[in-house]
Formats: sequence, C-alpha cells, structure tokens
Amino acid sequence: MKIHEYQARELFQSAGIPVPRGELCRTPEEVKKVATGIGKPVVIKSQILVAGRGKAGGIKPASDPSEAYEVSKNLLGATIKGIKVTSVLVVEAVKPQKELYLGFTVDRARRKIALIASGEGGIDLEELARSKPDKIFRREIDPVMGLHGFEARDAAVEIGLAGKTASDFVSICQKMYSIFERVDADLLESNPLAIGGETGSLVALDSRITVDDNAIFRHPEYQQVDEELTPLEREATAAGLAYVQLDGDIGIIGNGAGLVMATLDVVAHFGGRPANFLDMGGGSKADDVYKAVKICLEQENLKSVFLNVLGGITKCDEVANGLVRALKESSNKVPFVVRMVGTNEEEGRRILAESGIAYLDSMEEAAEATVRISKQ
Amino acid sequence: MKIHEYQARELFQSAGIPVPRGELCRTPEEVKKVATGIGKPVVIKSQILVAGRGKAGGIKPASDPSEAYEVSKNLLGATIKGIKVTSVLVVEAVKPQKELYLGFTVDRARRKIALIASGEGGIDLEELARSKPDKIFRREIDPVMGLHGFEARDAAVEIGLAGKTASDFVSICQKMYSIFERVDADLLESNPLAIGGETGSLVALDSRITVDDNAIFRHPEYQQVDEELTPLEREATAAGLAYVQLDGDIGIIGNGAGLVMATLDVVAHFGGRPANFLDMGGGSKADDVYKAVKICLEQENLKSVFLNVLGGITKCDEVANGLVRALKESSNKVPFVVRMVGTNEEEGRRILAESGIAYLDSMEEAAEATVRISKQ
Amino acid sequence: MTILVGEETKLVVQGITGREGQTHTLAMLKYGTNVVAGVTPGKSGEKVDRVPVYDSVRRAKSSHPEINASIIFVPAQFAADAVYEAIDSGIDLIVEITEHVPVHDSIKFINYARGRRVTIIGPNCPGLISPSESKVGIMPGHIFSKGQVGMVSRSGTLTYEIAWVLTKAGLGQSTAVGIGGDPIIGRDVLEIVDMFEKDPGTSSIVAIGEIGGDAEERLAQKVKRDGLKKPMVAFIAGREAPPGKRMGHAGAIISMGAGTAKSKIDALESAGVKVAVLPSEIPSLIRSSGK
Amino acid sequence: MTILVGEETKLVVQGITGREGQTHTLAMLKYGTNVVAGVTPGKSGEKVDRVPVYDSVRRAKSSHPEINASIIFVPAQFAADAVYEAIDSGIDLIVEITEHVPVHDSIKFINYARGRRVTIIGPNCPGLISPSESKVGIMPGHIFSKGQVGMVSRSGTLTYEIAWVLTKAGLGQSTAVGIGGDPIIGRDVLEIVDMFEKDPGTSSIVAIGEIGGDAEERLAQKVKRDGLKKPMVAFIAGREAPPGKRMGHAGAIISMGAGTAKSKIDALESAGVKVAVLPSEIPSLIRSSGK
Repeated sequence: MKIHEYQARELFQSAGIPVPRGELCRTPEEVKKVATGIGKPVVIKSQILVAGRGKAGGIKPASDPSEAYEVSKNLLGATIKGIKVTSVLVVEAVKPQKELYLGFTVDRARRKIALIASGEGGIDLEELARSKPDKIFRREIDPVMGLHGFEARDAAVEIGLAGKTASDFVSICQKMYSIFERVDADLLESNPLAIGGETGSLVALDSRITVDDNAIFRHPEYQQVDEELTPLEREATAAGLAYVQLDGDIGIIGNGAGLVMATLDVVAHFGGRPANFLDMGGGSKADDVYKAVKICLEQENLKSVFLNVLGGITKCDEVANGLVRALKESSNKVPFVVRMVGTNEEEGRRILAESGIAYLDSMEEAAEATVRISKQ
Repeated sequence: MKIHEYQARELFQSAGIPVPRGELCRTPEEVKKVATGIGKPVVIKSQILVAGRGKAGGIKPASDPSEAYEVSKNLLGATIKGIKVTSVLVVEAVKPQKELYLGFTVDRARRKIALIASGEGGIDLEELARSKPDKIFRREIDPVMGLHGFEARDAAVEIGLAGKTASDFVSICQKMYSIFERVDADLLESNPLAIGGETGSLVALDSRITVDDNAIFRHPEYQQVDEELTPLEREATAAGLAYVQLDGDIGIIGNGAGLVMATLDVVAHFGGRPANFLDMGGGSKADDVYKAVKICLEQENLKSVFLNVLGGITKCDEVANGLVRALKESSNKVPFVVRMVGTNEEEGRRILAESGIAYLDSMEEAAEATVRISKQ
Repeated sequence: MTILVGEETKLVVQGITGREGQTHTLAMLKYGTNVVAGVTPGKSGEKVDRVPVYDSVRRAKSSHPEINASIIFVPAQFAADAVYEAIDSGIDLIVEITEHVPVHDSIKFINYARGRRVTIIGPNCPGLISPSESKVGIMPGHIFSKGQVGMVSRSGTLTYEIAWVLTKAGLGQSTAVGIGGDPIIGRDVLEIVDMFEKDPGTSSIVAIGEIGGDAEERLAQKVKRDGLKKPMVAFIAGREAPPGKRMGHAGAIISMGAGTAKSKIDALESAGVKVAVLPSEIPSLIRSSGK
Repeated sequence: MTILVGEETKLVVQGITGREGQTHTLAMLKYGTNVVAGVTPGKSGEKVDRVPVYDSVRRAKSSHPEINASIIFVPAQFAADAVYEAIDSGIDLIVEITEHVPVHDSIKFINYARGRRVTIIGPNCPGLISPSESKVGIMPGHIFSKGQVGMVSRSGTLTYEIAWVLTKAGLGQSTAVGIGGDPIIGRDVLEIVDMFEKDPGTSSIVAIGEIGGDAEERLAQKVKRDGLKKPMVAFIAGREAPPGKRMGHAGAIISMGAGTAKSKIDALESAGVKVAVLPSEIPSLIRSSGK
C-alpha cells in the first residue's frame, strides 16, 4: 500500500527528520498563500500514487506566489497517468549541494531488512544500480535487534560522509528506521536526501513509503483505494478477489494464484490472449464463485472464458452451483470452457451437465479449446 | 530509584491498566473535594518513598469526605519513618473479591526478565515465597524478544484464571511489561492486582516501580533525591561519592567498593565499629580526596579514621595531596591512620611524611591500629 | 525416505478449534497423520475427534513429550505469537499455514527461529506431504502418491496440478513441500532442494516457481556453481504477468523490472536445468533426465 | 596456560581516543598486550602511540583480521552500541569496562551475545590479566605475577589487594578475571570457576565475592552437587554492610533480606569451600588445601 508523499513527509517531520518547509493544498488560493508564507521559489507536487509522476508533468517549479497560483490551477483537477489530481504539496525549492540516497526495504533472499545508501542520490536507484553498482552501499539489518547506531555510522562512512553531515545522517537513519518499523513499511526511502543549500545540513527532499498490505489492519489511517486500479479491479478487490485486468479477450478464473498464473501462461502458449487474472482463492463457496464469474463477465469484448478448478479445499459442487447461478443471471452469453477435477468432482459434473455446461479433465486441452473458441 | 506510587499509578493509567479512581492531594481541602467527588469510602495513602509505610500508619481509610478531611489533616505534615508527608493519594476503597500478585523484575542469575505472578496476592511476596512457594508462578522472559502473549496466557492459566479475567490479566501483563521496558524499571509490580468489587474486573490497587539508577538519564522526570538518605548521605551523593552512614565511630575511606567493604569487615573483625562506607571511586584526583575527607569528617563522634588506598588508577601522590589539604583546613582533629600502597607510592609517602602523617603498608595492621586508637 | 515429515512426525495443531483448524485436523487424521494434540487457549479439556485440546503448547508438550512438529491455523494477527510459542516449547518443525501475516512479524520470527535451528515452513503455504506417511497441511491427499520425486513449490493449487500430472504418469512423490507465496518465508527453494539432494528417498526434483523475488535465480546460480546430484525439472508460473501487479500471492510481483518469469527461466536454463513450458511435459522431462 | 586472554590475544580498543581509552591503551601496551587497533568514529587515520585508529570495528577488522578481543571504554549511553558492533564484527571476547550501563541495555546485549557464543566480561569491571602475557583491563599490572592461582572477582581494588597478598606470598596467578560489580554481567563467578577447573595452567582458585545477588550461593550449590577438581578459597566482602543500602557497586545491595555475606559464607562453607576472614589468610589457606 503506497502512502502519499505528504503522509510520508508528515511521518518524517514528526520523527524530527528535516524536510523543506511546505504544506498540502487543495485549491490554487491555498497554494498562493502557502507560497507567500514560504517567501521563496517553491515546488508544487501532485499527490497521486503513481510512479513517474515527475516525468508525466505532475511536479512543477514556481518562482513566486502568482506563478505558483497559475501552475497549481493547471495541476489541480488535471489527470495525470489516468489519475485526477485533487491535492498538491507545496514546498520550498531547495538547491542541494549534493544529493544522497537513503532507504530501507525488506530483503527477501536474506530475510533481513536492507539499509541502502548512496552518495549519488537524486536519480532512480535502479538506474544507479545499473550504471554505478559500486556507489551503492547495502547492509543487512537484523529485524529482531533493529538498526544499531554503528550500522548507520558505517553507512555514513562508506558513502563518504564525515563530521556533522555524518552524524546528521546517522540520526536521520535511525529515525527513518524507526518509522519503517512502526508503520510496517516494506519500503521507505528518501531520494534525494540532500545536503542542503545555505546551511549545508541534511534535508529529506523526497519521502516515499509503502506499507505492507498485510499489516494495514494495524495502520487503518493508511487504508486507501489503490488509485492505479481500473474500475473493475477496484470492484473485484472490494469483493475480496485477487483480480488483475489485462488487455486480451479470454477471461480466466481459477482457484489458487499459482494455478491461475499457469493457466494464463498455458492459454497464451496456445495462442490466446488472457483478459484478466482472477483467483477465487482456496475453499471458495458457491457465492464466491458466483461473484467471481459475474465480475469476470463485466469486462467488455470477451470472446471466451476458461474456468479452471482443481478441487482441494475448494469443492467442485460448490463451484458448479456458483457458476450455474451466475450464468443463468447473466445477459453476457460468452462461451465458457470448464475444467474441473478434484474434491466432489462427480457431484459438480452432474450439476454442470444438468445445465448443459461442458467440462474437460485436462487443463491443457481445456486451454486449447478456449483459445480455439475465442478465435471463432 | 524508587518512584512515587502516584507516578507509577499515572503510568499504569495512561497505559490503560485499570486503577481505582483517585487523585494526588496536597491539602486536607483537596482531599475532601476528591473524596466528595468519589462519593464512596476512600483510602488515603502518604506519598513517601519508604518500605512499610502501611504498618507505620501512612495509609488510612476514611468512610466519608469529612473523615477523609480529618485523617489527611493528621497525615499531611506528619513524619513517618523519618520522612515528612507532603502529599497523599486519595483513592476509592475497592473491596476485592480476590487478590492477585503480578510483577516483573530483573533476574540476575539468569540474565532475563522474570515475570512473577500469584493467585494469592495482597501479602508480601517474600512472605508468600516462604509460606507457599508453590503458589508463585515464575517465568523467564527473553529481554531481546520481550513478553509474548502466550507467556502472559501461561501465567494466567497457571495461577488459576479463566475466561474474561484471564484475558484481562493477559492484557494488563502486556501493558505492565511495556511500561517496565519503557521506563527502564528494575522492579514493577502490582500487589494486589484485585479482582474487583461489583464488576469482577481486574484493578491494580497498588503500583510500585523502581527505575534503574543507571538509566535515569533517559527518564529525567523521575530523578529525585532518595528520601531515605541521611543529610550527610545526600551531601556525599551530590558530591558524586558512594557514601553510606553507619552507627559506629571509625570513619572509613577507600578507593573501590569491594576494597572499602572489605575494610569495614576487617575493622569490625578487630573489634572496631565503622561509622561509614565511603568509596572515592577509581582514579580520584586530589580534589576528590579532599572532598571525601571533608565529608567523612562531618560526622560527629568519630574516634579515628582509616584511609585505605591501593593505588592502581588512583595515584598515591594525588591522595596524599588531597588528604593533607583537607586536614589542614579541618578543625576536627580526629586521628587518621593511612595505608597507602601502589602507583606513585614513594611520592605519596613523601608528601604525607612532610605533613607528619603516619602510614602503613598492610591493610590489616592499619585496621588494627585504627581500632586501637578509637578505643583510647 | 522423506524430508521434514514422515511416519515419525508427531503433530500438534495450534488453533485446532477454529473452523480451518478443525476441518484440516479431521482431514489429516483421515490421511493417517499422527495428530497427537491440539491447542486453543481457554479450550482445554475439549476434543477434536480423538485429539485432546490444551490451553498452551507447553501443556500439550508436557502431556505428549513426543510432539516434534506444529501446524498453525490461528488468524494472522496472532500468528507470530503462535510461532514463538511453538519455538519456545522446543518444537523443531513449524508449519505456518496462515495467510496475510505482516512481513515485519514473519521476518522477526523467522530470524528468531534460525538462531534456534528451528525449521519454519510458510507462512501462507499449503504445508507438506510425504505421501502415504504423513500430511501436515491442507492439500488434498488423494492427488499425491508415494514415490521418489521431491516437489517444492511457492504455490498450492499449482503443486496439486503438477502432483496430479505426476501421479497419473506413475511418478510418485517422496515429499511435496509448499514453501509459501509470501515474500518472506521460513525455508526457500534453495534450502528445500538441498534437503532433497541429501535425501536417499528422492531420486529427482521438481521445483515450481513463480514471478517475484530472485529465489529461482539464486537457485540457478547455486546449480551453476555446485552442480546437482539429482535431475531437476523446473516450472515457472507467470510468463504472462504484467509488471507492478500483485498476482494473488503477496510475493508474486514483478517490481522495478526484477523477478520476471523470463529472468528465472533464462537463469535456470543457462544453469542446465530443464524448464517445462506445460505441466504435462514434466513427467517426460523427468524420465529423460533420469540417470 | 591461561583463560580468556593470553599471548594469543589481539586486541582492539573501542573508544581509544577518549581519556580513559588513551591512558589504558598506553598502559596495556607498556605491559606487553598486543593492542593492534583502536576505534573512534570520525578519527580514522589518527594514532594512539603506535596503534592505528579506525572509524569502525569492521574497518579495523578488515585491516587486522587477527583481532580476537575488544575492550570498550565508550560512555555508558553508547556502550550497548559498541558491544553490538563488536559482536557483529565477529569478535569472540568483549571486555566492557564502562560503568553505569543501564541494566536493560546490558541484559539485552548479554542475551544477544550468548546466542552467538560470544564471551562478554563486564560491564563495570576492571578487565582481565594473564600476568606477563596479556593485560586487557585497567588494573595495575605490577601487582600481579605469573603463576597458577586463578582469580575471579566482582570487585576491582579488592582483587588488586588480594593479588598483592598472593604475589608477596610467592603465589602467582594464571589469570585474574574481574567480572564486574553490576547486577547483570556477561560471565558470572560460576562460569569463570568452570573455566579455571578446565585450565591446565590453573592449580587453585580464589573466588572473591560480595553482598548482593545469589551468585556465590549458586556457586556453593554447584560445588556441593558436582564437587571441585581444584582447591578453592573464597573471600566475601560486606559482612558489615547494612540491608537496603547500595555499597558502591550497583549489584552490591542486600535487598529483601537476600544476598547477605552471611548467607554466602554459610553456603560456601557448607559446600566445603574455605572462606577467608582476612585477605592475609588466603595464601596459607591455598597452600594447606593444595593437593
């Protein structure tokens, strides 16, 4: 769950990490007022949860309050990368002497927290990793013990800091780590963390935090709808389904993430183009199946749908009942191919047969059949 | 560093641990007002930092506001176990159905935190340990991981709790542990933790916390003068010396806690009665020695003083200089016996010799000599 | 022979009286798993089928000192506590079925377990099965059959799919391990492959991966460096997954360009591991690579 | 032979540029201790006598991989961090001289160290000396002499006092270990006595205790249960200490009636350990109990 820059900035600020002066605004009038208060050139940053908002024109400088007013008038209400801008963060434009990178993330391979720092911040970390991998310092932090002061000091030394800058960096490191832990982040970074203009002290010019979806129950204040989801994806998410919309024409429904992914692959292997990923999850009841089928059918231009079920905890009769009910109600008469084996297979097949729905044994044969139908 | 009951109670309360209604009062008028507000019988508890204040008459019940007024009029300003009562805690008198004990302390032997619980609280834990050791549940908590929920649940089950009382107990346990950690306590207990009157829910009727002296820099709000110290002890503590006043007539000064303790023992072995324990610490300079000697001499009725120095980091010449200066200034002409060996021994002895102060090589001979002089 | 679970497994079920706990306890008993005790605080004295319920793992263990494995069905917010309880009660193998465990919780208990040489499988996994010996998980037992193929997988139903293909082809399994679909898991594919390499009852290995993370790439590196004593066939799900989208599993996401199926397939193939495109190819790939 | 420190000890001094750090580095060098590096963040490139200073233990260790012990002189509020740094840099023996370390800090790093089989001596201790081989501490070296008496003590100057008595009596020491006066310490008297029992260079043991805690009582229990292979003489300070008063050391307090000198002396004597009343008795007690 990405959280907004202004929320991350608030967390930084209340932990005592220096950030540029600024405020969140919802109208051009507010922007003008804040820019006047700052009394210096500002940067106006659209608060939308997409990557690359800068390149897409979502971040603009303004040299005085009236320019800020004009710029924000254009930004507020505009649509950037498909998302409507409803608020902007107005902050003092800081001209850094030097830009650093500092971030924490979960290291999957080592099952540790990774502290990542670089003396060359400001650019994309991936890009830096490709161009100058030796400029990236990485240290594994024991999640049980947390970040020790010496680890932060090591990072400071290794990226070439000394004196007061180094000790400021250590302090920011510790504060960032404590936010990382407290909000159950799986990513927290400041890029750039700047060695600032006149005073030469450190300022977090950007702050980015992603909170672990599984821990959001501990942080309900960050619960929000993912703005990058399509309307259908939002609906499916709200219904508790794992759904990803794609640009093909074959609907795919299955039970279990791995099986559904494999189903997509097999369909594509036989020349089909999947229209979605839809995992009903384990142990679905007829109602869940009903909901899943209905949502799948909402997508336009479907040529065929492949329902692939390997019954384990999921029972085939429940699947059949849900499917039959959904199809009865639906006006969308897209052809369905069903592959259904496993728990309560006979009963499920009986139900399907009664409703005149065909079924197959083999996932691959069924996939091939689905693709064939989609091309008719 | 013991903290006051009202301070511990505030910590309990802000952590969400139920405590009886009540307030800290400094005048009988306040007491009356608070008792009126409570509208039920109350208990008036002197806020003094001594053990056994209950038995010494520092805790009194009052059945109505006017009785509360009278009782507090007697308590406020009274002296209990040598300490003047300046404030009282007035709390609702809760009649418990059953009294439990719950506490956390540092387990020296195992280097863990000990959770101690009993289904028979209300009485002194030591007494309980003697009379019914099998009624005390003890579990070691890993200080790195902290208290796990299952450990608190185990405690609840083992002291015979079930249902809602058990889950309340678990929650109180976790809150108490988190206070224990947060304030660097070396002891935190509630005795009794009562299964309360009408509602049957848990209430911490008493709360006691001792904060680790070495961690007081992290909790300056609890920094306070130990009320049990004698005036001389307070003065010595303020001067940074480890000083304990005793009731004998031989002053004892030395460097290093173990050596000074042993010096007391040796003096007593030869029939003398030590008047104090005074450790100047390691590496004392002339100034420190000067201060130590001055404070030692403030005690009345001294018959002799034994200064025992084994120079390691401490240098004998510094000791000699400090001693000579202090004796010169002092009007108290108590005879001094000096034992001084180790670093810069020759120079130290030269200085003493110049001032006509005798010295010996052996701690035991010197102790014997000091005792002999004290009896002349 | 099998790995991790087998006839010697004596199981305690944590969260045994919950819906999932009960259902799967009955299924495991039916399969023949030695379920000796269950734990749900406050429910001591009850029974699930013939299995006695205790208030704590410690109490279960003191009545059944033979317990050597635990399977956990408690809700995500209590999952970490259940794992610590199992570890501190001296249990060596802990299977964490629970889904949606916060990463900061699992990363901590996994590190704690490591320091104590305790094996954790999961979270968010289907568990393990050594066919006809012991099922410590939620998989449908009848799909599996006894044999010599070791299976390791990040996915539940895909494991069943492939086990079914293997079973139909007459290739039974020594043990099938569902390591879980979360980004942070107790044992990863490298560690399980290593166990299969050492297990005399396993003669070939099927490793089922998916997009996200770099476990499969690291496996490929290891194979390149150390070689393999036994033939291995891999299957990677998610060739059609778009970047930046979580594909059901918390760990199945291509983020910042890393963790694509292509990257994994290329790495494995360049290490000499055969990668099946379709599940149905797996049996013949195993047979053709057999020694 | 010696225990814990000896000719093979290669020392790093953490906090080497502070007042105490410098003073004692010079004293240790003078004694012949192999001080190979020092650490003070921000002071890399400096030297203390001939000892190079580094920014971190990691950097010191990468330049001097032979480092196997650390002595710590940093202020109490940074002491825990210094200990973790030493542990995580792979150092096996850590001597924490610093006084006034908060108990919650030391109890955590001691448990962390235990899990990693790292030996911590202290905090609030004078360190260790194996006379004429290595001094890793702040004791005056000239008081000690090489020999076969193993010394262990909670107190600094009292150790010097008794070492001096022993030296004058012609009884040299194998190693003298000042375990520290805090309530929570890395190694306690039982563990050090155990090491002396196993050390072929030690033929008798002097254990110096004081009021507070129950380490001496537990030592007595252990002796009663397991016996002793080598003669041991004990000395307990604090017979005259009143209850409830902290006698200098944080750990030297009789609290709730426990930890009196009498309790310790009685326990030790009933286990057959000779307890000296005066330091001067110790040499003859050792000689008379010699095998």
